[in-house]
This record gives sequence, C-alpha cells and structure tokens, in this order.
Amino acid sequence: MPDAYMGSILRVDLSGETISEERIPDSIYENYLSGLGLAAYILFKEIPAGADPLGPDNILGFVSGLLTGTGSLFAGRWMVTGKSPLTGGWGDANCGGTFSPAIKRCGYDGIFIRGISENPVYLYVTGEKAELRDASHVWGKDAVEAEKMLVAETGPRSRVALIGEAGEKRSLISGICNDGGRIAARSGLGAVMGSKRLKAVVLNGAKRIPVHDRDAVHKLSGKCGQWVRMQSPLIPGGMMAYLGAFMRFLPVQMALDGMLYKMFLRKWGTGSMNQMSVEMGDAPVKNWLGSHIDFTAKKSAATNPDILKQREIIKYHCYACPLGCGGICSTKGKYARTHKPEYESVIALGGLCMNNDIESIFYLNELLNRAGMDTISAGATVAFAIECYESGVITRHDTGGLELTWGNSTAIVELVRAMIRREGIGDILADGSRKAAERIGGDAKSHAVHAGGQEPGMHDGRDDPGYALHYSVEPTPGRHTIGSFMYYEMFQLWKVIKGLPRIWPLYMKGSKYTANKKKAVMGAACSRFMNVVNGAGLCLFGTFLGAKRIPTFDWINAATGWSRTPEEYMEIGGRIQTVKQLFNIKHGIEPNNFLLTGRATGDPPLVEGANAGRTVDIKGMIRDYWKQFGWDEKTGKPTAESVIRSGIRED
Amino acid sequence: MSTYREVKPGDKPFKRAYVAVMLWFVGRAIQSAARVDRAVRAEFDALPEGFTFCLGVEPRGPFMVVGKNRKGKAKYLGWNLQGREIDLSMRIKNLEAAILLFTFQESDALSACRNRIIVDGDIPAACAMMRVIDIVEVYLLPKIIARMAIKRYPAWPFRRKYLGRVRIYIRSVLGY
Amino acid sequence: MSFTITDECNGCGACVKFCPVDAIRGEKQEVHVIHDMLCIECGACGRICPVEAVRDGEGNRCVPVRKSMWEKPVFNHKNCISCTICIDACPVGCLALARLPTAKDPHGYPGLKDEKACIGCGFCASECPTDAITMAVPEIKVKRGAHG
Amino acid sequence: MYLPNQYRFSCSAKINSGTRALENLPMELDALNATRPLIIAGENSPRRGYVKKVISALKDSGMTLGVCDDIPDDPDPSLIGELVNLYRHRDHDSIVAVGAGPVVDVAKIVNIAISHDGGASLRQLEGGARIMNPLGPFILVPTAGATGYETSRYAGVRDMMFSSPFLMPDLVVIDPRMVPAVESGQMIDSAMTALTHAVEAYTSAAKNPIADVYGYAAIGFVMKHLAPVVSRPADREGRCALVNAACMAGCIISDDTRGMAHALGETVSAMFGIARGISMGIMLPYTVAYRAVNGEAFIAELLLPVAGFYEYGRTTPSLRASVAVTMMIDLVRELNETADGVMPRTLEEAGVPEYMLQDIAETAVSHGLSRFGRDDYLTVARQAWEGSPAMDR
Repeated sequence: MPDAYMGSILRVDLSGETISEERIPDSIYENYLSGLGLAAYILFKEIPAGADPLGPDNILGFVSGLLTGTGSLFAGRWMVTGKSPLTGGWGDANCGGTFSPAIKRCGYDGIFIRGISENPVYLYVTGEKAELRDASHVWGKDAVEAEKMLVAETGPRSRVALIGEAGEKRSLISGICNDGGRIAARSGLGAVMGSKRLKAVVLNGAKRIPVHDRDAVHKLSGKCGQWVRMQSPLIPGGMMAYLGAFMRFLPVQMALDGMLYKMFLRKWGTGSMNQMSVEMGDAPVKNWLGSHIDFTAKKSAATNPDILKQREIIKYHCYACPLGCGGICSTKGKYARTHKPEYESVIALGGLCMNNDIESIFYLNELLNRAGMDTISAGATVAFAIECYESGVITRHDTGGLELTWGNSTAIVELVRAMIRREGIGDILADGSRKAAERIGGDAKSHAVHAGGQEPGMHDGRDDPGYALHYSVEPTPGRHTIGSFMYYEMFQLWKVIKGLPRIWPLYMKGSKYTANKKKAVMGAACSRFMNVVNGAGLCLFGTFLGAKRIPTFDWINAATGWSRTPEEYMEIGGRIQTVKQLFNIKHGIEPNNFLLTGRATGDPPLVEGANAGRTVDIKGMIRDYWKQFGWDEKTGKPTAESVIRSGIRED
Repeated sequence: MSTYREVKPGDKPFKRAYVAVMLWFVGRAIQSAARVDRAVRAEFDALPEGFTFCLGVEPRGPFMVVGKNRKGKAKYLGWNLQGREIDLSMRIKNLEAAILLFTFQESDALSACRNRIIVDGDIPAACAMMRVIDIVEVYLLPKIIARMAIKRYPAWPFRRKYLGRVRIYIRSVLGY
Repeated sequence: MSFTITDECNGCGACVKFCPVDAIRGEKQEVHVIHDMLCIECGACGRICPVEAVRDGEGNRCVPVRKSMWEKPVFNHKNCISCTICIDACPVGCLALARLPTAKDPHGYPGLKDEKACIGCGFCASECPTDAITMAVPEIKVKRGAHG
Repeated sequence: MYLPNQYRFSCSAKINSGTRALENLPMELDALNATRPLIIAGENSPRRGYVKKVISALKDSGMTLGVCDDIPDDPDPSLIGELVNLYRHRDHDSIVAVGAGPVVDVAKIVNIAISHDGGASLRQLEGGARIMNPLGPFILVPTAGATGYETSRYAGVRDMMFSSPFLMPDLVVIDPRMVPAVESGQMIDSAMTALTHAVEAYTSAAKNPIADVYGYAAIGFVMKHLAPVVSRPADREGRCALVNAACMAGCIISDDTRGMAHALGETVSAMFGIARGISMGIMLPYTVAYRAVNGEAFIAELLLPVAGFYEYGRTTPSLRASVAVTMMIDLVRELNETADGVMPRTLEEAGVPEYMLQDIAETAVSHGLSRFGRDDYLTVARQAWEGSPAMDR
C-alpha cells in the first residue's frame, strides 16, 4: 500500500484517443520521488531521441508532488514537463494554485499525454473515469474565460490547467495556466499542449491521499506554521529602494536569513523587491545594459510595493500555503481583477524595458496571464525588440508604425498584443528572443539575451554569480528558481546536511565573485535540493525559511514511512539531475550551448551602476559544478561511471 | 428591512384656521358686497336662480359656500358642503397654495395659471365669480396689498371705494 | 477500506443523494452498492440511512443521525494559517476563504460557505495541520413557543 | 421638423414642476385613487431631508404613509422581495419614489412585482415588452442627481433588466426644494447623462416630432444652464431646469435611440471607474462628429437646440453639424475650467491609457448597445482620447 503517493499514473494518447492507467512500482518512487523525479524518469525513457517537441512523440506530463495532500505545508506546486520546444532539451515548469492536489485526488501522481488530437479536445478526469471531450467551444478563448466556462460545465470543484491564445498559436514562450491566471510559464510547454490541440486538463476527483503518519506530518507542519506566522513590523515599502541603495554601498555582505525575506513576502509578496533589486543591482535594467542610474529610484517609485499592496482585495493562498504571497488585485480597464504582478513580471515588463507605467504593467500581466504567455520571456523579448529598434536593426516599417522606444508603455502593450495574436512583428517575436534574432538576422543576434534559447529570470548573475551559474548549467537553462548563492544562504542546508560549507553571517562582498570549488559545491547542493523539493511538490519560497524551520526531509519520511537521511535525499536529487542531463544528451544537446549570453555575465562588463566592472568567471564555475556530479567537466556529459553510480538503468 | 416606519404626517392647524377665517370673512364680504356694490349685484343678477358657489381647499377643506337665494340675493351659506348641490366649485389644490392666495402673495389669476386651482362648473359663471372676488378684494384690502392680489387695480371714485369699504366691513362683521 | 451496504437496504436512495463522489449505485427499491474504488469513507451514507444498512470500513454498523444534528466544522481563526488545505479536503466544496469582516488582515480565512451542503465528514478537521478546526453539532436556536 | 413615415409616441408621465409642486401630492394621490402611499427613498435622503419635505407636503392630507428610506446605492435583489412583502402586508396602494438612480429602479421593480402577483415571477418579466398591463400608481420625486433613467421605460438592478412603457411614472414632481446644490461632479454627471440621452434621441433615426420637442427642450436646458449652475450652484432656477431636462430626456430614450456615446460612455465608465455621465460627456461630441462625417442626416439639426435660433439661422447648413460639435466641446472645456478637474476634456485627461482604446472598442461591441462596429468605436475612442473630433475632409 503506497503512502503519500497514489502509485499510479494516467496515460493518454491523443492520436489513438486511448486512455489507460498504469501502476508505478514503489522502487521508482523510492529512487526518484514523485513529481519532477517521476516525470524525468518516464520522459527520459519514453520520448524517442530527436523527437519533434511539437510532434506526436513528445509527452506532456502533469505531475503532482510527493508531499501534496499529506498535510505538509507549502506542498501545493504542480509541474508540467516535456521536451521543451524553446530549448530543445528538458523542459519543466512549475506552478501553484489548487491544481496539484487535484491530480492526486483523481488517484494519480501524474498525467502523461502523448499524440496529437485531430480536433481541439480537453481531458476530463474524475476519480472514476477519464475521457476526452470536445473543446471547440473554448478554443480561442483566453485562459481565464475558458477556465470559467469549463468549471461551469463540469462542476464547481473542478480544477483546470489550460492554455491561452499563445499556447494555441504555439508560441514557444507560452505556458500553461490554472486558477484564474496563475501560470506554469517557462520552457514553452504551452506550445506543446497547443500542438497536441489539448485545450485543457480538467480534474474533478475527491479521493483521499494516503499518509503514513498524518499526526507526525501535522506536528511538523504546526511548527513550521508558527515560523511562517511570525511577523515583525517592517519599514514602509517606499524605503525598500533606499535599503537596496544602502546594500549597494556596503563592502560587506550580510547572509540573508530566509525569515526576513519571508516577512517581506508575507507583507508584500515577491513585489517587495521591485525597487530594492534595481537599486542593489539584482534586477537587470534596459535589456541587461543599464543599472539603477538609468532606472532611478524616482522612476521605479511606481513599482513601490506599497502601491501594489493598496490594490490588493484579498491575499491569495495557493493550496497548503500559509504564507500567502500572492494577491488578488483590482485593476482598471477590461479586467476588473487580476493576480498581483510578481517581481519577475514587474521587472521584465518594467525595468527591463525601462517602463515605469504601473498601470500598463498590471494590464500586461493580466493580458499575458490570460494569453498564457511567459511574462519573463515576453518582457525580455520586448526589451530585445526595443533595443533592436533603438539601434536601427529594425525600423518603424518593420514594427508596423510602433514607436518602440525605451519605456513607451503604449508601444509595449501594442507589441505584446501583436505577439499574442502573432500579427505583424508580433509573429516574429512570439517565439522568444533567440528565434526572433534568427528571423530578423543581421545584428539582432547581439541584442538577444538568453541561455540556450530561454530568457533568463530577472536576477542578475553579475550581482549574484550563482544565478549566472544556474542559468547556464541547468538542463532547463535560464531558470532563476533552482539556485544562487543567496538561495543557498537561505536554504541553510548545512544545518542538516553534513559536509556542506556554511555561510557566516557577514562576509566580504568580493568573496562572492570568486569561482572556486566551494561555489561549485554550493551550486550543486542547490540543484540537488531543488530536485528533491520539486519531487516533493514544495514551494521554493517555503524552503527559503531555512532547512531547520521547514522540515522537508522529515515531512517526506513521516508521510511515506521511509526513514532516510537528508544525505540520501540529496543523492536522489543528484540522480534526478543526472537523468535530466541524460535527457538532454539523448536529444542531442551540447550542454555547453546553454551558456548564458555574455552580456549578462559581464562580458563586456558594465561601466556604471552596482555591477560596474564585474565579470563572472562562468566557464570556471561550470567546470567545477559538473565535476560535483561526476560528469565530464569539459562537455558536461554524465560519464558512464556517474550514471552507474547513481543507479540509473538505461533500459 | 431595517427602517420601515409608518408616518402620520400630521396637520397644519394654524394655517387651516387662518384660511378658514379668511374664507369665512370673504364669504360674508361677498354677501355684503352684493348688497352694497352695484357691479357685484349685477354679476349676481346674471347668475341663475339658486346658484351655489363654493371656494375651498382640497382635500379636506375648509370651504365656504355662497349662493343666490330665492330672492335673488347673494347669501353666505356657511362652510359645510354636505347636502348641498354645488353649481360651481373652485378648489385650491392644497393648503399651501391657499395660504399663498390668502396672504396675497399670489393673485387668483396667477394661482389659476400655476395650476393651483381646480374649477368645476360653468366657465362664464366662474369668470363672474372671479370678478366678484376681485371687487371684494379691492374693498377689503388696502391698495398696496390689493394690487398684488388682483390683476388690475380699478380707479374708483372716492365714494364708491371708501364708503363702500366701510359699509362692507360693517355688514360683514355684523352679518346682515 | 470502503463502506458497504447490506441487504437490509430498502433502496430508498437517500444515500445516493448525499454521496459526494457518486460512489453509490442501485435501482430504486433495490439493494444499493457502494463502488469500493470510489468510496472516500466520508460516512454520509451511514448517517443518512434510515434502516441502518450501511457498514463502515471495519464492518461496524453505522448509526443514523438526524441531519440537523450532523457535526459541522467550527473554525478557530487564532490557530488558522489560511493554508486552504481544508478547502481542498472538503469533498463537497462547501468551504471558502474570505476576509474576516472586522479585521484589517488582508489574508482570507476559511468558513462554511454553503452550510446546507456540508455532510459532516470531518475531512477538513482531520487534514488541518494546525488543529484549527473542530467538528461540533451546531447549536440549535431554540424557538420560544407559546408555552415559553 | 422631421415627420417619419411611421412613428409612435407615448409618454404617460405627467410632469408637475415648480415652486411648491410637492404640495399637490395629496391631491394627485387622490386623483390616482391612492390613499396609502409607500415612500421609497435612498439612504442619503434622510441626511438631505428629502423625505421630511415629502412628508410635510403630505401634512393635512389625513393619509398614513409607509416610509423606507435606506435603499443603498447598490441594492441587493433580495431587497425587492422585502419591499414587496411590506407593500402587501401593510396595505399600501401606491409608491412614491424619492431620489435618483438605483432607488427609483428598486421602486419601479417593486411596482412590477406588486402589480403582477401570483403566476409570473419577476425573472419571467425581464427584458423588453413582457409587461403588458399598467402597473400600480407610481409617483416619482426626482432629487439632485437625476439622470433621466428615472422617467424612462427602463429599470434594472444588478442583472435584472426590465423595459416597458408602463414603467414610466404616472407623475413626476419636480420641486426646487428637492434639488439642492450638490457637488459639481454629481451635477455634471447627471446633466451630461441627460444631455447624452437627449442628443442621441434627437439625432437618432427613430426620432419623431413629439420626441423632438422633448429633446429640444432638454438639450436647450442643459446647454444653457449647466455651466452657470456649476459656477454658481445657488442658481435655483438653473438646477430646476436641469432636472426638468433629465426628466424630459428620460421620456424619450428607448433602445432605438441609445447610440454610440451611450455604448462608449458606459464601457469607459465600467472599465475605469469614471462616473457614467462624465465619460458619456467626454464621448458625446466626438461621437456626434463621427456620425456627422459619416453622413448621418439629423446631426445638422442638432445645432438648433444646442445653440438657439439665432446661431442656427446664421450658420450655413453645411457647417451646422461641426458648429454643434464645437459648442458641445466648448461646454466640456468650460466645465473643465469652472469645476476644477471634475470634468476631463479628453479620455487622456480622464486617465485612460492609450493602449486600452482597443479594449474599450471591443468591450463596447460586446455590449451590443448600438449597431457600430469595433473600428468605428476605436476611431471615436481615439479621437476622444486625443481631443480632436472628426472633421469633414
């Protein structure tokens, strides 16, 4: 009898319209956990080498986490996985809301979909049966509207994950939405769903999720909840910019304790960092060319977290989340309500494009959420287009009359609209900046910032080299949710795992930028740990509380009845990382090709601002990082030895 | 429902009393004027036998009734409408309008234009009665006030005006 | 372990109406059957069955309870961390998050949105990680009749 | 004056306007055979003393009144049921609605409900032309803020919408005492709504000679009195004229006359939280200009009520439409200056971002209030945003 996991998956073949259930042996869960690990294992095995990401062979996997529904907190993340059409390698994206428990309540740990349907369909799953239904009436509708229609059709308890217009039009930067505009955005998996003509997955189950020792889980959760509720008065939101500026001047760096960041999150959400990040050099500005000198505190004042908070109607809590960093906000215009724009969206659509019109950011955020397009990639692509326009690579004729200058919010909105509809220049840009640069040709390539085709998140590797490292080395490049040195500080893994370097409360800033073995160990630990976290379905923000305060490993033990040490879990994390890397190798990816564009790593370095003169020794760090996994340090390919050691059978 | 309430709007006893007194006096004055003034008598002569006229305030009064008795004389018939057949009734739509009229802020002609008076009956007779009332007002009121109350102030010889006024006042008060 | 129905069942169909997962099938006036893969052991059928024909997972006879006496969740907002686990745990979806009417707190707290729909299964209470929910029979407002 | 091939005009509303017009209430009620009126008033009416004045007008009538004076601005449909119960259980036989906007809507719907007892539920009577019989006695006392919907054939609360000529009140009592000087925003809001109704009815293809006269008066009153009233709120006659204009405009609106300014104004209002009259007022000149340029026949006639005989007579016929537009824009400019900042001149000043214009056009089409298409709306919205009306050539 499985505990914590449901023990089976649902397989759907859209071409043959067959649906089947498959039991997964316990050993798989023991070796790969559930969630991301389970998906990595299945997709690595089943997607044939060189498969077309938008073809019938690609498998789209919706997976829940191992801890979801067991009573552990922060366990509300679901993941969508597949071969990414954006990078050509492993693709996964991660989202909150209420979809994750819904997968398990239907009795599955994952739903894996292959094939291509002839007509638009949606998958309807209850605890009893699964079927494909006609979706022609919702095809073409935006994600929020379509979700409402599907919920009205199938009952109020239905949970829906679906694509918007961008996904339908196979924009390579589209994602999959749920819960009224939350979106698993990265890796372009919306396009995969669109290519399968699968509009939505509608889940309506009510099964109970088995737990080995519910009381023990609850006890751990109760303690963790205490930490989350602890809140002290904070400085006003307008002061955050000055705090950032202060930190920019300090020669020493304070190790960030996750409790402080948690308090920011609970009060303002991720938007707490909007201004601070620009000031301290964490947020890229002007398509990674600018700094706080270009986008001054006065300009960014419109993104003051207090201003965003004023529009909050109610805090938004994902499933099992005591933190509630999200918010439902009122907004002007066509849509009365919107999810509060996250930090990444605000910077990508704001500072990166030099746009300080907060109203337009709210609007773009809602527009992109409804269309199911990644705000980070869309913002970065717009910034790329603006730079092209300003430097004369594209002209007014190409843009269809749009005056694409820095900060022209009207033009930015028009451009994003065109991208969603794939009209005019929007059609060229709708697949992200790398594809756009290829299409435009000429000098455009030098203006695109990406790693392996995916635009990096809105954290500057020149400020925290850890980001640059993970943008470049992960099987899903350009991701800011895996690791960085700041994350490592907050994870506080050394407190529960032996052998990991500890961070002192104060250290010299300069030490952050040296590439050495310690950094590689830290990076690898982050990667391993995040694989465990994603296997368990936990939220990154929860893990920021610190390993002592959020009992990740204890929760898994209590929920499954296993008794493993944190080190063993980290090994599982490593195994998942290796499988993902093997997936990329299988599909012909050279890991070296995922290197982040030089501009974002300080090559050439900036001349002014917080990150002036800094260049990240990215190649050195990558070498050390790969060595940590026992992979070939030049090519990044897992050696036969490392594969055998991690217990992966390539059958 | 939180605040439904029933309201009795109440009365306006003073205004009502004032209007009643005025009506009573005007009624008696018409009666006397018909005896004193030739023009008034002529108007009454033209009216049919047994003609009754009432002036009053909607909806609950007060009223006054003036009639032409069998001898062809105008007679104040009191305030009660009950049991009478009224040939011509002029009713002021509300007490406030009556106050306007009887405090001479508004002439009866103006009042009629402003849709405050309902006339029920023969129109020539109504016009005749309006003329009578105008004349009576000239007798009763000093020139300054009367000028506001009637359309055009007549130029009467001294005898008619002042002697008539004295006679009418005496007759009205004494009631013969 | 699934609940079961014995042949004492008179086929009245009361349980079908209350089963949140549509696990009970059967013709009217005939013995009904609970689908063991679908049953979530909420016990609503046992509470409503007028002839005590339902056995729980361990085979014990379920005792019917008058519907007004079914237990309903009571929320202790002091302990509550708004994690929404209870909302998802509810098989009939009768809970919802809402801001407390008096407090300035921008976080929503769970409450019974649809009291009539509640089947008293107690899943919300059992899944609540902070024991902020207790199940209790709602106090009945005693109507003062003519006899005091 | 234009005589259509075929037309129909009906307006059951008797208007009783002027100083102490309220005092006629007892008599008028009597004429309607009503002895127990139910007074329905908004929640702000006790503060302004509206209900008190109505009650004192009914003094000496010997009637017993029911008073409900806390109808909120966003009434809940359940309220209607409660009022209907009250009406029935307390033996009322008529309704006196005191107020403007939602209060009157509630009162009208209550009147429908009490007149259709048994059988049909309210929901079945929704939409157009389902109410075939006259309703109970219904008297309206508009207060400051009346927009004209009060006297119209429409009533709506939340998603319930009714339309029937029988919804027009039997009597409208406009008394200057009930129209106190309010803040200029509200004054402009209601007057501009009335102006929009009147202009659209006056220029619509569904116009007819009698409606034209109503429209003529309404447009004239607003054009003449709005700016003076805003700059000098003590102007009692002006205020009374504006409420008269609103009532007359309300009498002539129907589905056929509500046009482009209406559709765009409502859309912008809903999307950006701008008062409905204000956004209609911004839109109105530009929609008129657009329609004139697109060759609609009756726009030139608009100059007559807008500017008066003299101006009309001395203007070349080909220029009349554009002069009318200019005069309406001038009115908006004047309001903008006198009522500091309450009345924006363009959509841009109203805080509408340029990139939202598309959405406005699309939403306006989806509301389907008039026959124009997305591109028409977009053009007009852009012109209103920039403040440059469409001109010939």
